[in-house]
Amino acid sequence: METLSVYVPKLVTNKEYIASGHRACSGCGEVLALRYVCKALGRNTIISNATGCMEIISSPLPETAWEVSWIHTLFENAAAVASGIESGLKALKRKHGYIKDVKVVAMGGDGATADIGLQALSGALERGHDFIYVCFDNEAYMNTGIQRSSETPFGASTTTAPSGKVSMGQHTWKKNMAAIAAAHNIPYVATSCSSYPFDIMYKIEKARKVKGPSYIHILSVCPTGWRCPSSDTIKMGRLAVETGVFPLYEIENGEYKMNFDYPKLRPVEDYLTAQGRFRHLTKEQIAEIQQKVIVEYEKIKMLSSRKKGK
Amino acid sequence: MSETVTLTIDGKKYTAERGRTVLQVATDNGIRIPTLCHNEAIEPYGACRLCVVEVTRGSRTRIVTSCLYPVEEGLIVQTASDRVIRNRKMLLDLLLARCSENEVIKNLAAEYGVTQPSFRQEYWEKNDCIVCGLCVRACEQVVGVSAISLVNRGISKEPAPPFLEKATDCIGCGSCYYVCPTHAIKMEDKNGVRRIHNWKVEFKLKKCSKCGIYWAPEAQLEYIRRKADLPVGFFDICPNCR
Amino acid sequence: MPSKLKSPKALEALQKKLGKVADAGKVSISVCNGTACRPYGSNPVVEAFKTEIEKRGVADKIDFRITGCHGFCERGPVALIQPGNIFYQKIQVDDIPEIVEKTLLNRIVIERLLFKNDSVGNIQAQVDIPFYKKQQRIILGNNVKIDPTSIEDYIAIGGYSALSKSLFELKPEQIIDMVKASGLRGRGGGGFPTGAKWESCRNAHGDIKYVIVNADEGDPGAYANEGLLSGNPHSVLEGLIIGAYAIGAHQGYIYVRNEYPLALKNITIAMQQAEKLGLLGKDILGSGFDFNVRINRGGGAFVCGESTALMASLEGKPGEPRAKYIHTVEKGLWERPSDLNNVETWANIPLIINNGPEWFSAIGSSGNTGTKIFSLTGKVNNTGLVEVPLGIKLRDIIFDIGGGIRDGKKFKAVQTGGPSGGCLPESMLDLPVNFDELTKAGSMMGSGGMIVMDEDNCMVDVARYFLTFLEEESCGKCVPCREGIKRMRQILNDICDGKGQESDIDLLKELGAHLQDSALCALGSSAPNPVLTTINYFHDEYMAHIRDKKCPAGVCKALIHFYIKDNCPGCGLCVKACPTNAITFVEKRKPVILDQSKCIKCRTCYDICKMGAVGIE
Amino acid sequence: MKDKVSEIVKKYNKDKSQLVSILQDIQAEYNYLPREALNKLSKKLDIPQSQIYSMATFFRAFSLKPRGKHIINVCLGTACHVRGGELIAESLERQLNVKRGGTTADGKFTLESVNCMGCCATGPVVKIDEEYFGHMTNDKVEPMLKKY
Repeated sequence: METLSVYVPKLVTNKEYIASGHRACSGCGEVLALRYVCKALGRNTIISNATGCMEIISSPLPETAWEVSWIHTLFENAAAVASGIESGLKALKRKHGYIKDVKVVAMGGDGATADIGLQALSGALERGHDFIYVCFDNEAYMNTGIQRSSETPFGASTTTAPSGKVSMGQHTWKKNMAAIAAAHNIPYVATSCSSYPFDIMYKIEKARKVKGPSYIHILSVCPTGWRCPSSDTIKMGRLAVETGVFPLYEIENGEYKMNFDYPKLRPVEDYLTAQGRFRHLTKEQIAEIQQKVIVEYEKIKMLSSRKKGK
Repeated sequence: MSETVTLTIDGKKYTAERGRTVLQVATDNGIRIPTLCHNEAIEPYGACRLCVVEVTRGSRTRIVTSCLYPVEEGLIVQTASDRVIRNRKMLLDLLLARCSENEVIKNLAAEYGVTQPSFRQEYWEKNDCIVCGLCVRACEQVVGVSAISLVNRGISKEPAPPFLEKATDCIGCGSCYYVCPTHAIKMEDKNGVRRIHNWKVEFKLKKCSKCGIYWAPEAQLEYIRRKADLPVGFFDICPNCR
Repeated sequence: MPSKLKSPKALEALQKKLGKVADAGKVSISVCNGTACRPYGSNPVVEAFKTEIEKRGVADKIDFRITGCHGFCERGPVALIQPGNIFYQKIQVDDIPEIVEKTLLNRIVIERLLFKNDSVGNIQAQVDIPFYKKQQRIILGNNVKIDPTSIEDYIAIGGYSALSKSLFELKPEQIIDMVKASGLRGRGGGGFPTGAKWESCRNAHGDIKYVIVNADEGDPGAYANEGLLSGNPHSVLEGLIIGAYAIGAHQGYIYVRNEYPLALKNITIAMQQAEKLGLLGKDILGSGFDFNVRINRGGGAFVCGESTALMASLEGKPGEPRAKYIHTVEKGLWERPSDLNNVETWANIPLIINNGPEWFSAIGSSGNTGTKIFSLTGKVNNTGLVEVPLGIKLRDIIFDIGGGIRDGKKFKAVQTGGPSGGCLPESMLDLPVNFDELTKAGSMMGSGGMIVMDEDNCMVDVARYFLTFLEEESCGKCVPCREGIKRMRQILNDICDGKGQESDIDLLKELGAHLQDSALCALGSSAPNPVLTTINYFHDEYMAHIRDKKCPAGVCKALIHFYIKDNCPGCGLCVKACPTNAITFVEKRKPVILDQSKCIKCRTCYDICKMGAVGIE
Repeated sequence: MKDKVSEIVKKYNKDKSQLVSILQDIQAEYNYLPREALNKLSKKLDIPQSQIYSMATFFRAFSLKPRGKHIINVCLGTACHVRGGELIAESLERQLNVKRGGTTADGKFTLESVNCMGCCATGPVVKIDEEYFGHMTNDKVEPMLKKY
């Protein structure tokens, strides 16, 4: 899909559901991803949005950038609120014959998803609500000042895990949320990235059709927190995928499918050295990361090659 | 500010800009009208007829296609009246008989309770294409190439390359593939080659001289290069490596 | 060829001069060489006249004229001789020396060539022939008076005076008011008031406007426009120029069906002549009004009779119709205001200008004024082009003008309006023929086809015939038309093949209602008419096919078989004619034997047998 | 071939909207629409090949295959149909051993059907080249063909 350049993008809908004029930083990859998510969702959508960047930038009282039904929830309960809305719609359908085809979507950043809201999310996935959970992962608590989260990658420097003489920054590996979601045995899980608009739309459209819960994890480039030029947003996302740092894949009913497979991955160095948050890494540390990336990448490739019933 | 009109859709009043179509105004306001042959970037065509609605103007009520019908002051629109549903059902019945194994059509038909065609089974067909013309129109209006066209007429009408052979003007951009509502156009990128089977064409994909990734068909890049008068070799490197 | 006319006076002078020549009191003969007379051999007849006249050196004594259609095609080739209004029919090459010698030079009538009627005997004068008696030939009447390739002929009978009057005595608005007052409705099928159409086009925004003649008479079985365009092209052209002036158009188009070579030829000649005389082109008759016309040939697509498809074709695109939510009078050809009218509509205009709207509206009935040309064909005795005042009864056309059904058979149905129309049964014969009544009965006026059917025609087969036609002619753009017609045709095929089920009737009706609602253009929305009317009026015949597996008319091959009756004299004619050798000769005076397993039901034996010894069951 | 197409295009002033007429003239010249001629036309008029092909296949009057020496048009209009036009068409198919739209093996005849030629009163009608044959019956088919 991503090789469909120049002409095909003209065929994508012009309709925006997140209005311009919001307060995102320049070069924000997350709001870009959000735009595509919304395009693919369409108007008949109810969004339950956890506290986080996208909530802060879009709804400074008394204004809003949203052109779909939207509710702001706390950090911890986006999935719980979505569960409630979905149950409410079901009741409306049952009692009043309400037939509108509305999709409930919960969304949050990596902190709201992998840290604070994980319990509510797990519950919602487990209960099997008909909803989509979208995680916009910019790899730290960016709007409060770049504090580390469990999605912050190994070696990244944040304000709460700064690099220096004593520490190399984040010293744990990034939490694999897609695998956690998939472990709930839900019908559809996928990863995507803000630099791949067609991939985002394709996966969201697919998720919209799924009956039951689906989970989409979108790596969203944050020039502010990653300390890279805001003009490099797209490039950075592409590098994340092309180096294998963040592979794009789907897990449909437990079956893995790698969407972008490269015969030869770029060296992770290309990705790491382009960002300020990794500036301090030594050659050895980069080599360690490189090794881990290859192991993880191969794992997914291996899973992808394994077909059901075999 | 352009002129506005007030119209009623499904019992609710809406204000809309003059010149917009009923479909646009309904969609903007969250009223879902099914379509197959419609894309915002392409002129409306009115072939699939799925977007039919019932309009009343004065004492006259009739069925029209909402993708083409311009909004008017005082117009009353019903998007899901019995008559509309009856017509949509029959359309899906006809489409299902034509495309009895196509998933998109099957799902859409099922949404309207049509699970199998009303016609004798010996006449069911297994097409994927519904001749909505989106591929042809995208190629003409969006890409500006017109490598394919609708050939023949009546029941044998189909989108096809000239002389039913290789589409020599095709640049392999894939717009037709992307825009096709029923996935009737088969395209694949494999080993540095893009094939669009319907038009009997294949294209070498350009390999970025820096990162080695295949990033776009060479023919398309050459077409753009010439059109924009760019230097030779301009596209040797992919946008990521630039 | 006279020189360019630069004022209305010059036209008048020319008219006077030509009129005198025409009144010179010479014997004149008009021989029809219209398209319908050609299969009868009118070409050799015309040639023989020319040679005969030349051979005798009597060219200065005889005003010999080759004309377009006289209407009574059944009896072709025909000719009209003046003075005396002598109508000769079924003229053969051998008759010509006699006609020249006796009738033209010595005014002796040849009885053998006159029309014969059982009750009255030979009828000499054209006007007394029953076929012509009830007609009111205000448009077609001039066909016999003029050579269509001669503008002088047209001018001599007062041609182009309506144009002159329009340009110099009337304002465009006055012309439109006259057309409105006349009550003229579009003769192409829909019956939309012409004056109102012109007015909307005149009032539409835009400096550039177009006028178009729709001469793509695609209805199979209708050739009224052909007869008019090939027989009197100038009348159409004159109407068009007047319309252009009234609407404010400077460019016109004539879209002619390519299957009409004669019409195409004659209108092309007419245009060239009009241009030479200054009646077309720049500064017409010195009025300052400019108007040009382009002729476009159709490519053989029925759907191009639909106005938007026709316009697409004029733009050089495939003839696909588009939705008419924005009317063509506002956005038509090249998105500009365009007025499109049918050949016959345009030909009415000069008459209205010359004689006044009151004269016109006195013809016919209120709301349906004027006359209408029908091509009366099928199983009727007198086929041909008939022009009758609107409101006349179907019965009058079929039985008085048409002379009833051939071979003493029984009338079964009349099909009007082509594939968009319907089949009306005997009980509807007293229906007044006008736009509204025909539509109410489930049929329509169309471009004037009127096909009469007798007991040997199967109505299910007729419905299937129309759908097969439409299936081929659908442009294929919209789903209801492309897919719906195909399915309806398949169901009808099954019924004709004896595989029908009773539920098929409901499915046909349902599909029919759907097409009427949802199809993009009139081709699709009117396509069910032949099916729905036959189901409505001939339900029993459908049931015979479905329940009893019988085709009462003996048409549907799967449901019939041929047999040899006992009265077969064993002449052997059929044995020779049979293409599959299914019939074997036994001996003289003994019936032949027909092998059912070899019979392909081609009907050859049935047609060839003089004894009526072949039966159909 | 080049010059013929150029000539025709020139006659119509390179007017794209006259495409139907131009194609008709090309067909009149070659008896069908040869592919090279259409390719040439595409360049001359600057219309994509696909659009010319679309026109050539939309209209029934055009043939993309070479046609026989004589063109037989059997009328299947309504007036001819009710008088047995279909049987005449079948009889022609049998005797020529071709289907409608086909050309005989010896290249002598091409059998085409037409939906009305404007002489309905004399149906069923068959037209061979420019000659019309009215009131056709099955037994008249063979003698008619023998004339050619």
